Amino acid sequence: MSEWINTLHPAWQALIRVLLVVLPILMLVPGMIWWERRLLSWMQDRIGPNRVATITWSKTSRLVPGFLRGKKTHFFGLIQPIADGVKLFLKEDITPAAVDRVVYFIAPAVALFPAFALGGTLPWGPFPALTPIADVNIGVLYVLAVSSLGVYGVVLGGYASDNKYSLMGGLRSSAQLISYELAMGMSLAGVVMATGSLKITEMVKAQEAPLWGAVPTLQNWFIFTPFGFISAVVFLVCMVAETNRAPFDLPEAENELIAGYHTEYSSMKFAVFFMGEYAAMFVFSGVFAAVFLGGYNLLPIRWDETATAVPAMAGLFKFLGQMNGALAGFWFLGKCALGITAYIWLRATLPRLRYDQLMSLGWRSLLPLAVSNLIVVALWIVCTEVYGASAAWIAVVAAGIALSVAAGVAHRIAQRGRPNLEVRGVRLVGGNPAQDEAVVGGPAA
Amino acid sequence: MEGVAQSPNLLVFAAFAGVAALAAIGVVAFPSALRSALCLVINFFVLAFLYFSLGAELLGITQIVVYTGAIMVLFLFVIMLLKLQAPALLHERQDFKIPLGLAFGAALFALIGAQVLGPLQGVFQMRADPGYGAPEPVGRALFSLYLWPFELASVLLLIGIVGSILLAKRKL
Amino acid sequence: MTGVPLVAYLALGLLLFTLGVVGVIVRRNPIVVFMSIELMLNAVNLTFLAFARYLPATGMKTTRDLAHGAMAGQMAVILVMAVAAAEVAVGLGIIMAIFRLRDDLDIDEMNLLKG
Amino acid sequence: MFDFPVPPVDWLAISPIVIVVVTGMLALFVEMIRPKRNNNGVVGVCLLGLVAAAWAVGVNFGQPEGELLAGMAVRDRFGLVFELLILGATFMCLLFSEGYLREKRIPFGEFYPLVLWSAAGGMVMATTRNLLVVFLGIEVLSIALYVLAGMSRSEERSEESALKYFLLGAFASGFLLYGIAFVFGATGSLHLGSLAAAWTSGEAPTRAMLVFGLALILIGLGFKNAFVPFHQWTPDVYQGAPTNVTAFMAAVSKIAAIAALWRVLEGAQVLSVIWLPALSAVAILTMTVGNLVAIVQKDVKRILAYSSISHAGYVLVGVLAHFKSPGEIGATTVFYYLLSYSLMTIGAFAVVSLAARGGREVTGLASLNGLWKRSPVAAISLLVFVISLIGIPPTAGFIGKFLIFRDALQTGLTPLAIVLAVNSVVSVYYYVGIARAAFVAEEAEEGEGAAMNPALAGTCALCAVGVFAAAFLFEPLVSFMGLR
Repeated sequence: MSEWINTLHPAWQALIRVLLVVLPILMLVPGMIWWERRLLSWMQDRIGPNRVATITWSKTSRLVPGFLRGKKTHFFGLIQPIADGVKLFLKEDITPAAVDRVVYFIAPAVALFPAFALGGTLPWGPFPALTPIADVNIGVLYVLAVSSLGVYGVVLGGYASDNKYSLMGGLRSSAQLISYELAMGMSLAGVVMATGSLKITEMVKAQEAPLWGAVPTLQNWFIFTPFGFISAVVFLVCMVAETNRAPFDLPEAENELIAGYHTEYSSMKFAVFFMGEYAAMFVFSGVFAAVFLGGYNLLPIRWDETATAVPAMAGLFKFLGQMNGALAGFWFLGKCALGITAYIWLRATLPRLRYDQLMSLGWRSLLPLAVSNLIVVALWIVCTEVYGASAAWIAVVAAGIALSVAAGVAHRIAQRGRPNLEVRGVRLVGGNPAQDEAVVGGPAA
Repeated sequence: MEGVAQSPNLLVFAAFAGVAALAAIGVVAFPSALRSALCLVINFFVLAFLYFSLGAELLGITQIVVYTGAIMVLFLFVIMLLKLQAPALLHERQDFKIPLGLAFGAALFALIGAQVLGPLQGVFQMRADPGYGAPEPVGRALFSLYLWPFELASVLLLIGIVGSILLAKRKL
Repeated sequence: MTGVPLVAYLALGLLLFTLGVVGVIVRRNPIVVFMSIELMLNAVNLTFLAFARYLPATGMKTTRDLAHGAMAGQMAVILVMAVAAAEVAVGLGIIMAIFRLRDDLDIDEMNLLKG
Repeated sequence: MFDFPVPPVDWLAISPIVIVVVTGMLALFVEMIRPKRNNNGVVGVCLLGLVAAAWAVGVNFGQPEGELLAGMAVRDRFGLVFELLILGATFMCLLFSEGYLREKRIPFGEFYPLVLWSAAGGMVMATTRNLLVVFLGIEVLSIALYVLAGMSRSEERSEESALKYFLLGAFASGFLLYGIAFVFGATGSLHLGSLAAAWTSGEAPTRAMLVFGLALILIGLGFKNAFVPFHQWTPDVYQGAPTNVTAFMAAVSKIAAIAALWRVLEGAQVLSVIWLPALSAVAILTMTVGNLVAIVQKDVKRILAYSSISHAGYVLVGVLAHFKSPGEIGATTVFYYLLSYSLMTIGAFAVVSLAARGGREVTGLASLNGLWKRSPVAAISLLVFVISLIGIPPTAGFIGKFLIFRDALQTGLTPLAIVLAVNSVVSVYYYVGIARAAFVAEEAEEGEGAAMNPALAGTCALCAVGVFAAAFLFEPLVSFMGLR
């Protein structure tokens, strides 16, 4: 249905595709901000922004229908983000005197870049001519590569600001992002092995296979498979950490670091940081949806097979299948919204981690979990290919037991002679211990 | 320069190569360590595109993941740690070694350029198969013919892990 | 990219390599010296890949030889990257360790070891 | 087209290296669950692993020779014998390490796995003809050594030496790699075996690339071997690193580097008209500079460092003699010289390691004063090592030097032979200085060194006995090794 685009000049094609990526993300950012504020306020049992975009209809105008005259119509504060934007635009743009000017100026742009570069790989539907704009052979690696660039915005902002709090935020962020990237890559590697391709579109296609290879009417979304589920959990945690969102928002922990790396930023430069964060959230949700949640399919149902299985309602199912294909972009958008909602939910629910807890979670829990998962998936694939499914079950169960025993032993050894985690302070840098603990936050407050 | 007119590719290459060269000069010339690091990031990033232009797509993306995504972040991390404690260290003075180094570099460049690269001027044909850099063939080669070096690299990384812990852990 | 001669890539590689060497010679901050070394390694990687794609080696007539030759260059690059990663981990560890001891990082000032 | 068949893995051939690496990992686990009192368990595991690896090498002696693992590794007599040499040297270094590390207050259990992995890197270098694998071997060997050199974290000298070693080492690997890249460009392969064919094909660009690439590779290897003028790092690093690490560096790193040099030159035999004169000049420079500078040194470790530089020059003469006429001269001379050299050097450094006490270590010449009173075993072994290092009969050092001298004369490298002889005479001066310091009666003013411990005494005795044994059992040893 989208083949018409192939008839255009290549430059026009490219332009259309790029706009298809950039515009939705840009336009969605205000919506996301509004949704976050409303949802948070609802979860926290308060009102939230509801004033902007309240229309008070004139009592006298004849243009207004009678039943509206003198009434107020509430739009749940929908225009609030635009008001915010206007405010940020008009604010005074302060550049502190001691900053490293060049770096200070490019940092927000660098922060915004990865989200848009990633947006190009999101598959918005089964329309190969139109989307994704770059169906590269190396899709997942591209995601990892570009998302790893996200750290630069934070680090540069922190460095250039000439402010210890900013610097500290940058430091924490670089450590955090490097740590969680590993587990993220490992969790994706399992999916890559299951799919046999690095392309994201191939991953979506692989998820349209029968569930567990056994149920022909259902789709095999990776989140429904045991290994895929573990990968999905690891990926979910890592993607929250990679976007610096609560409960991993240590780089901008306001009770410790004021506002972290963007303390010294104001006006539009701050807004760009802000936009970058939300765009990254959106894009990561999209990647999660594509890789684990079946991409642009609304429901994990294989409509054609269901139609043949239930001949009585074949027509209905066929129609639903067509709808599923035609409106794929909307379903994908819906899944992204779901991801964003999960982000907000996490923010409303979980308290911020301490620095040592963050590192401990990343290195001691997520990475071993992801690596074990990877090993088990590899075993599973090799055994099914070489010896058949029954041997694979035996091998995987054995490997699972062995890995958990190993994990237990390692945990016991690691914990031996170690004081309770809760009373340990963190020292990020050398020098005077007492002073450093005061700076970094030290023992849990 | 009739080649330029014939081939827009050469222009694209020249643009990339120019950026890479400027960034490399920046690495050497900026007195501030952070500026040097940023120039190096740009250089690595552009090199990744040059790898793409050579058809080595997997290596290009690995370049971004490994160099810009991990190695340079580690460099920045250390630079920031130093800035936190002794900012003055990151700005260095200049001294007599500069003309010496430049002369040596110019000599090296001229010598190799004339003697080794000169005779290669006529080579335009890319003889390797265009798909040689796709993930699949690279993976196959890595896990078959190059299994032994691959395992050695794993030992190397193990040494890196144990070694950096031995050097940097606060208490052993 | 067709139309670009091999020598263009090699010249860029040589330029980067030379700049790396110059950096190692003229700079005093070990971090920057180390970065210059990374620049050298990347110049080498570019050279490897250029050779792998163009394969100027004579005596490679069959496609099998070409495929093996092209792959050898790529393998070298992958393994150099692994080496660079391990080197960075260890090297920055050493730099931090020395900084903890003396609050100074000038290479020219490091003269404890003298005969 | 891109179908790469999985080559059969000959586990037996790579078993020595695999055993050493796995022993390192096991040692790491043992270190994790050991009682915190001492590292004896770790040391025991490592020594056992080395013995097992040596046994595996022995099993390989009877196997057919040839290329393995798709040409990445090679099994031949030369490689096996060098593996044995590396294993033996590592064994000796590990033997006396524990007491020294305790005295120096750096009893880190991670030391042992790192040494093992480093040795594995050396073994890889000795058993391959693939340039990429040579490079990886060098890096495995060196990166572990960078860490080990900086292991004494509270000591500025140690960290400084680690930084110097690291920066110069990485710099040299850059050159080595650039050279490999050009050889790859000329031959289309990373295997040294394809070098000769590319050279004889005779095209001008190919030849230019080959010469240039080989030059850069030799510069990189020259750094590893500490040939003059790439030797500047050696004295500083040898002095600053912990003494047991220095012993390991002086012995294993040099053996492996010579083996790699041997492999490269073997592949580049057709170009020998070009590199033979250059390397001869390097050999003369190395011997002369090493000995002359050693005379003015005041620190024992620095003296031994320059001595090791000059010994590298002697070995290079042996190597060149072989490649001047490979049909006539075998690898026996080089192997035998390296064997005697590692015995003497490790022994000498073991004696020097007595200077560490209570976390401090002073290694000036005066620190040896009174050694005769404190520990007669150490003093006598030091005397033996010095005699052998000078090259006085009936020690292994004498026979080694004599063999090289003979080979050089036989193949017409007369200038090198003469320089070697003159340098041996020059070296008497500073070697005697070491021996005299040990037998001076009065105590060292910096406070006395550590007490002797059994492992150290055992190492000294083993090395001292080995120096004589290698001399008296020359014939059986050589015939057992089976080198030409």
